[in-house]
Amino acid sequence: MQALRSKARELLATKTVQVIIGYASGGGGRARAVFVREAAKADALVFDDSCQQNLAVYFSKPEVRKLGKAALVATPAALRAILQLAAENQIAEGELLALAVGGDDVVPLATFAAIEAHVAARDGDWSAAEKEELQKYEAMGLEERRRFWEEQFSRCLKCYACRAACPLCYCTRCTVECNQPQWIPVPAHDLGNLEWNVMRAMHLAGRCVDCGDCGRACPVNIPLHLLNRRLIREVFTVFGSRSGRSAKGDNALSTFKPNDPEDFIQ
Amino acid sequence: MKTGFYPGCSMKGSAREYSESLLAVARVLGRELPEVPDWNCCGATAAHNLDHDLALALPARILAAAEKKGMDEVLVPCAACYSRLKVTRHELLEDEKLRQRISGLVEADYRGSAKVVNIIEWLAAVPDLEKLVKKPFQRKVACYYGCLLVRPAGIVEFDRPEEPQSMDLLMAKLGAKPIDWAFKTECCGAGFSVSRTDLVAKLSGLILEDAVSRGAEAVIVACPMCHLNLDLRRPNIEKRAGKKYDIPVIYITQVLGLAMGLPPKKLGLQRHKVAVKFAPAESPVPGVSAKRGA
Amino acid sequence: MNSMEKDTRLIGREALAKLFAQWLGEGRRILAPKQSNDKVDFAEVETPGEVSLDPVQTGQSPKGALFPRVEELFSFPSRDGRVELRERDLAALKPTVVFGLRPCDAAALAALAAIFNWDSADALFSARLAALTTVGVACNRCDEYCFCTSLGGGPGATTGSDILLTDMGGGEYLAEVISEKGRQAIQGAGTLFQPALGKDKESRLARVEKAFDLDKVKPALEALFDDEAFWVEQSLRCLGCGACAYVCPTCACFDIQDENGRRLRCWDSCGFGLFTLHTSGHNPRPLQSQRWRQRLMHKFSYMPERQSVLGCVGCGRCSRACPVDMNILEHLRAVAEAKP
Amino acid sequence: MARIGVFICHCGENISATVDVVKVAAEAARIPGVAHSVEYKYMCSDPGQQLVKNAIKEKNLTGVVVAACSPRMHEPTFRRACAEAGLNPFLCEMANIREHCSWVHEKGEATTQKALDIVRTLVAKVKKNKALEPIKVPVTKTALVLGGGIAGIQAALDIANSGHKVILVEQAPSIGGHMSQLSETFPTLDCSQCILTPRMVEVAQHPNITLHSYSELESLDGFIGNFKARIRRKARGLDEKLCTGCGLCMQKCPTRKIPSEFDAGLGLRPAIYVPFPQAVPNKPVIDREHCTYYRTGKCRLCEKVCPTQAIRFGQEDEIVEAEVGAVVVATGFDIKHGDFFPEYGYGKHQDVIDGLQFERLASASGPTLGEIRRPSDGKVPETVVFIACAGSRDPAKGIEYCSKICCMYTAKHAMLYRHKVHHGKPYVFYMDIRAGGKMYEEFVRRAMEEDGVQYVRGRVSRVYERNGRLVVKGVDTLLGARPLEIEADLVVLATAGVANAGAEELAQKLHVSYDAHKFYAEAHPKLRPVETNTAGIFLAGACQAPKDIPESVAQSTARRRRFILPASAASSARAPAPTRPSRRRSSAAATGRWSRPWPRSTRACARAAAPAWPSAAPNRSTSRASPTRRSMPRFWPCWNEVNAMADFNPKIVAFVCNWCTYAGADLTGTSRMKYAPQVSIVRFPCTGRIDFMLLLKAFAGGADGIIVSGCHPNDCHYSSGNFHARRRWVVFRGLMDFLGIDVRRVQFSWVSAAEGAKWAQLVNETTDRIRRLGPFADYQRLRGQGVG
Repeated sequence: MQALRSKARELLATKTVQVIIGYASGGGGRARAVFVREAAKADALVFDDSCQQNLAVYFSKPEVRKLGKAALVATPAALRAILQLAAENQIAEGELLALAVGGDDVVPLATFAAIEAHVAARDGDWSAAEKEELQKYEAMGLEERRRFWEEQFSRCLKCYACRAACPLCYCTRCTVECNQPQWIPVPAHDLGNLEWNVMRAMHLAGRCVDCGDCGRACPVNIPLHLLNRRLIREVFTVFGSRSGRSAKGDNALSTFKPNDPEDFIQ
Repeated sequence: MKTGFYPGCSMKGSAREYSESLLAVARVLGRELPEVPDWNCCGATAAHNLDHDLALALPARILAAAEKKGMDEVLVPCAACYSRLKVTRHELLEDEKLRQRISGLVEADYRGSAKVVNIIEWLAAVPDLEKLVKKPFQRKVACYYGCLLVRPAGIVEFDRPEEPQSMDLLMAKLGAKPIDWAFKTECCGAGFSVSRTDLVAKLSGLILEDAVSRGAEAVIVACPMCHLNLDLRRPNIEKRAGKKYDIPVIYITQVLGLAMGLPPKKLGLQRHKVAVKFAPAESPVPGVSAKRGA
Repeated sequence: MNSMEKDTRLIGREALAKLFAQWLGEGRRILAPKQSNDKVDFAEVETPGEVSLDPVQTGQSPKGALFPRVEELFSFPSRDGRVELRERDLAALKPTVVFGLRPCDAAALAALAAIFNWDSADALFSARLAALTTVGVACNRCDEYCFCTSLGGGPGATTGSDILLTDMGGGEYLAEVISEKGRQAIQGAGTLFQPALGKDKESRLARVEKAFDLDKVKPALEALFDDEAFWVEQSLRCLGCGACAYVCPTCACFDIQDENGRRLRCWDSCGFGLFTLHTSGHNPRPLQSQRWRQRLMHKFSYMPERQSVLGCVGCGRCSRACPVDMNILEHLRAVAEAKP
Repeated sequence: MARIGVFICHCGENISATVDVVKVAAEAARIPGVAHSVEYKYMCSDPGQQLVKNAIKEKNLTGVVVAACSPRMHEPTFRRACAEAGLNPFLCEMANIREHCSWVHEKGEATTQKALDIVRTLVAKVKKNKALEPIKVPVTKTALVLGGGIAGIQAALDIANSGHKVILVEQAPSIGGHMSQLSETFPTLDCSQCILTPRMVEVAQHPNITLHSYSELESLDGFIGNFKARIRRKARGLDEKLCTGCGLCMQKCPTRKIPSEFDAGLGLRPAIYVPFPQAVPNKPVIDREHCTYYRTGKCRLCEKVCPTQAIRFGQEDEIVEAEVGAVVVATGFDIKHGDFFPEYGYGKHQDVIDGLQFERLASASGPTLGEIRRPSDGKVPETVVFIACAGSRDPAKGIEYCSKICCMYTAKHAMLYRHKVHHGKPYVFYMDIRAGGKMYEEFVRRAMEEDGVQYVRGRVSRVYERNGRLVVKGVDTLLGARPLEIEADLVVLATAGVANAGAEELAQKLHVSYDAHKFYAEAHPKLRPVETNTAGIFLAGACQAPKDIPESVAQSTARRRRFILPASAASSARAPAPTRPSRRRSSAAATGRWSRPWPRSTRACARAAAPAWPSAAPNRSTSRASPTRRSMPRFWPCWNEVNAMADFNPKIVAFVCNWCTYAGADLTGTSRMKYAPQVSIVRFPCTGRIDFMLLLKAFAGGADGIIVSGCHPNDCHYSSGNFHARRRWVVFRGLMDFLGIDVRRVQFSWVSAAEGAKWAQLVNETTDRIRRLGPFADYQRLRGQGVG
């Protein structure tokens, strides 16, 4: 934490960046995002296990962009988000400095290549608990799964916190907001909720960087990240690609191979 | 893979040596060939000329029995039986209503999991067959397929119907030199085997003549009918042609057995009408008299 | 109310169960905080045993009983080119008891009613309100997000409740019957109650400290209106989702949608960028900071001005639900202390 | 308020025999927004069209639905009629109640109901249609002609003579094609080269023609009027500007025993060669596979002898880019080679040859200088057997069609043989004589009657060699079906005409469709026989099907007219077919990626799941809202009523692409194959445009099962839409399963325009499967659930 604070002070003092986007202590033992613009205030920065939010989401917020060049306190998921945003031409090289955190150390990563290398060196499989969580649902029968999700989605408020919290949901006008004709129903009734959640998952397929913020943001605790997880695995096992690993190249669903599997096609 | 064996009538009678040599070879290959339980006549050639249902019911019963026994495939060495079983399988699987009707007739349900294979297919599937060759069969051979092994092409879906190659390839593996000749699939006259022996003599004679004129030392067959016409009817052939042919007619399994170094007697070579003169000298084949003795 | 004597009694847990049974028998449905998965929210219950009063607050407010997430206003089925207009059958609305709402939630009903019945009375809302009886439960605990006392409310406030219960410990509740509706709800159930015998709820109530001076908030907001930097700073980490509005007991923004021959009213939020998007493409509030300002202004300036009621009751739900830990109490403090 | 006119066609009895058209018209009149509904015997006839025109004017119609045949058949007809009556043609839609209904279902109430459903769907669509104006596209007034055979030469000359630029690309070292290999031509027996070579020279010298011989098309992008072609000029190994064509290099080349392609393998050529003396251009190429220098690193003799130092061993392929307005595909055909006829000893016996080889034997410029001598020993054959239909009309060989040219050239061959070998005995084995054409029948008669060619009606079972002669075993079916054996010296097989080996690959580069035999498909077999489905790409000659010379030439000339019409205008008009909804339009579409970096482009994520529209889409036009998406909601209510019927008849929605599966389903109808009537077909430009959400919408609307079908991989009209779709389906299936939705309810398929039978089978199998799965009530119940 001290390393982080002194690095932040240095970056601000030398005017290398204008703002450090990091974590500060928040309410109820939670951490919250903080935007430090003066070296003197760098002591507000913290980093511990409560710091889970993917701060890369703030790159798409105009008010934050206006603050100038930013250094971002980046969890592994945030680093992946940066790479994915770069691959989708949302961040240009040199527009930001990533401060990779983990343990007591802080590693400044100025280029996409450096971020790619950093991510690659620490890339791993899901934890046993994460795998188990997914398997728990897959082990259910089809009907049981259907009922599970019907109940979950019946609680959805359509507050779009999942969308707001997602660093990859950066569209200025979402499909749900296209209303001539109204494509996804606005009302938060059962059908509207199902269609919204299917659409959200589909539009993130091959792009989701697996930070889990959608599930964490949900005020009614729908495990939304599971949908994304399931598709991450599908994309990886079938197409062999994982998003958020490279600042270049196409997403799994905006490209193809002529010999992609098609055993399900008659 | 569980393979069943359907001998049919020939293998138990006129073509005993085909059966003997097959089983001898199978032993060396380490393959078990249990007979299809309670098998019956395949219906060739009489049934399908007279009654379509009967022609399908007889093979259907055999196939159902094999399937019930858990056999994945049924080896049918006789080309006529092979044809009947193969055609039946094809027709039943193409037409669900027909399948149900025939299943009702024989009171046994055939669903298609037991497949039908001929002798060439079965041998071609043996891996590294050439490694078992101890005494290469270094003879020029005419591979004679006859009419039923490769036809009708759309049903048997095996080899090229006009210019088959599978037996030639198999022979080459055993050290033989298959000749290029024109009568591989020409008719031997089997349909007239009893009624018009003169025609058999003519048609089979043409086959022998072409094989001999192209330097073949043996005709290789995979069908008891072919063998019967080319071997047992040899006097008729010679009488009509006005010349002698001493080219022997040997079953594919016998050639394999010889190449494996099995004793000729185990392969039933002594049962042929036309002596196989080049069989290993240490056990001369008695030829005619032996056949009669059997 | 003035003419009425204060009606205070005691009721035990078992008697409460009989009261529930009576309500059900009268054809009412009972909505109460109920544990489902990992959340406690208002849902239909039949016995007090199903009710969970452990958390300081439910995740969502009880406003859905009056203003559902999605409700049909009327329908217009068409057949062979003819369109028929069908009004909603208000008589068919089921009488409802909301049990276990906190005093802040009860106070919120007045704010909701003020909006729906502002210039003209909303028939559907009013019909639902008429069929609603509120049985509040006073707070004996609070958390860091609670600030009802700063807004004139309190953990034992009776405003908005038809009956207010206070857990006196030992399975006993002090019941204050506040309104005529409350009296009707326990009609014929007199034997279930015992005299209060001078028992006092005050000792049982949570201590919610006053956090700021409300009188300063409205003038401060008005003075800060044009201070863009202030609002940007306040809302930097806000992501603009609708979680705060959707859990809020007083937020009443709605959208109208026609769907399959039905006109639906559904929740909306002024926090969404599209909320104010004009057909022309112009958006008077294009930035999140402006929308955050709107949220505070509406609750603490416009509503007191127009409807003479605060748009906030200090329940703290928005702060608890916010994915990025926006804490309305902090913001109000900052407003009250700001020096524009 | 919409005022839609519905016009139901009986199509003689094609529709009215199975569909109660009177009832459909009556029911259609009750659809909201329908102001006029009538039926008529032949809607496409003049009086029929007049009905439409009058109604538009009298009833002040705002839209027209013609319920008749496939839009692929008569959409242009009725749109034109509407335009003539003052209604924007894009407010007219076809309801396909013939190919997709009356022809594929049995007579009955279900079929009538289905026809009505189709009408309802299209009424809903027309209501949402917008008046569109044709899109003006500036035209590059240059034509690209692929293939320098007679068809390509003729097309190039015709277009060039009309004053337009032409780029002619030929893959061989010389233009001329198969015609240059022919000896004489039927039915006049005039010398093929004598009529062809002047035209070849004309091509070379024409100021409007740029010739790229020894070149291939690398890629073609763009759309009508604005194609961009990349042409690979293969390295000849010499500088064409310096080479004078003196031929010294060829004379000195030490590697001389290479079978000549031009002589069909019967003659020999050196490693540096021109295919034939009259080659255009008359510049040799170095055959690097055989050249001693390329094989061993030594020799370079040609370089030494070349008087102009034109040899360039290090030369590399060159890519030439060209902008063209239209493309004429005239890549020709091939004949079946190889071990296709083992029973005839073809490829085994030297003296069993094919028709092209016989042409070379008979040609004065051929390896025998026009003397008929057999390849094995050079003897003049005493008996020659010609076998017609070698492969053609033989389903067992996989070629069901008639190769069309063989009857005539076989008669010609037999005749030429008799003219050159007077005592020779020619036999022709044939199935039927097909000699339709001016002077054709007379020509065959002449062969039989004047030249004494023995015609034997029967098939040959086997040809084998015996004692140096070929034994032809056949049967004479006219003389008592007796087996026949002829001892011949030479056997000539009229092997089947087939598509070129590279036909499929080229079709995929051009995005044109082709049939099961890889022959290119015309836009309409009768009405648009020289166009492909891709606007601006035309067909000429035998790449479409085997054709003789006059037919190829006639078609090439026709093509010129098709080309000149658009080319003579400053711009061409394109139908504004909606292919993408407008909001998806952004600079991203051009690059396949979205715009960078700030502000964020609209709905970038939606494009990730419904990826960028292929930039090479030849038919891409400016955007309009997707009509199919708009017409969805109104489609469903009628279903729910049907659903309530006692017996469970599953409702199945088929989302199909316009180019392959829709056409395939049309073929099912044309072939009168029957399938279950529960399927409703919704037409899309491409499977790449079928949003996964549509599938959910269909389920919510009452569908129990869904079919999604498009072009096979590599066949996509927009080159890669189906590839993108396939990836999305994989992911969507994974998600559906995870959400507890049975993936068996959605059947994905590839059905090409040629697979009418597969379409019927697909529908039937899917219907059966869905029937077993039962109604999708779990999903349909969601509609309306959760409203207070």
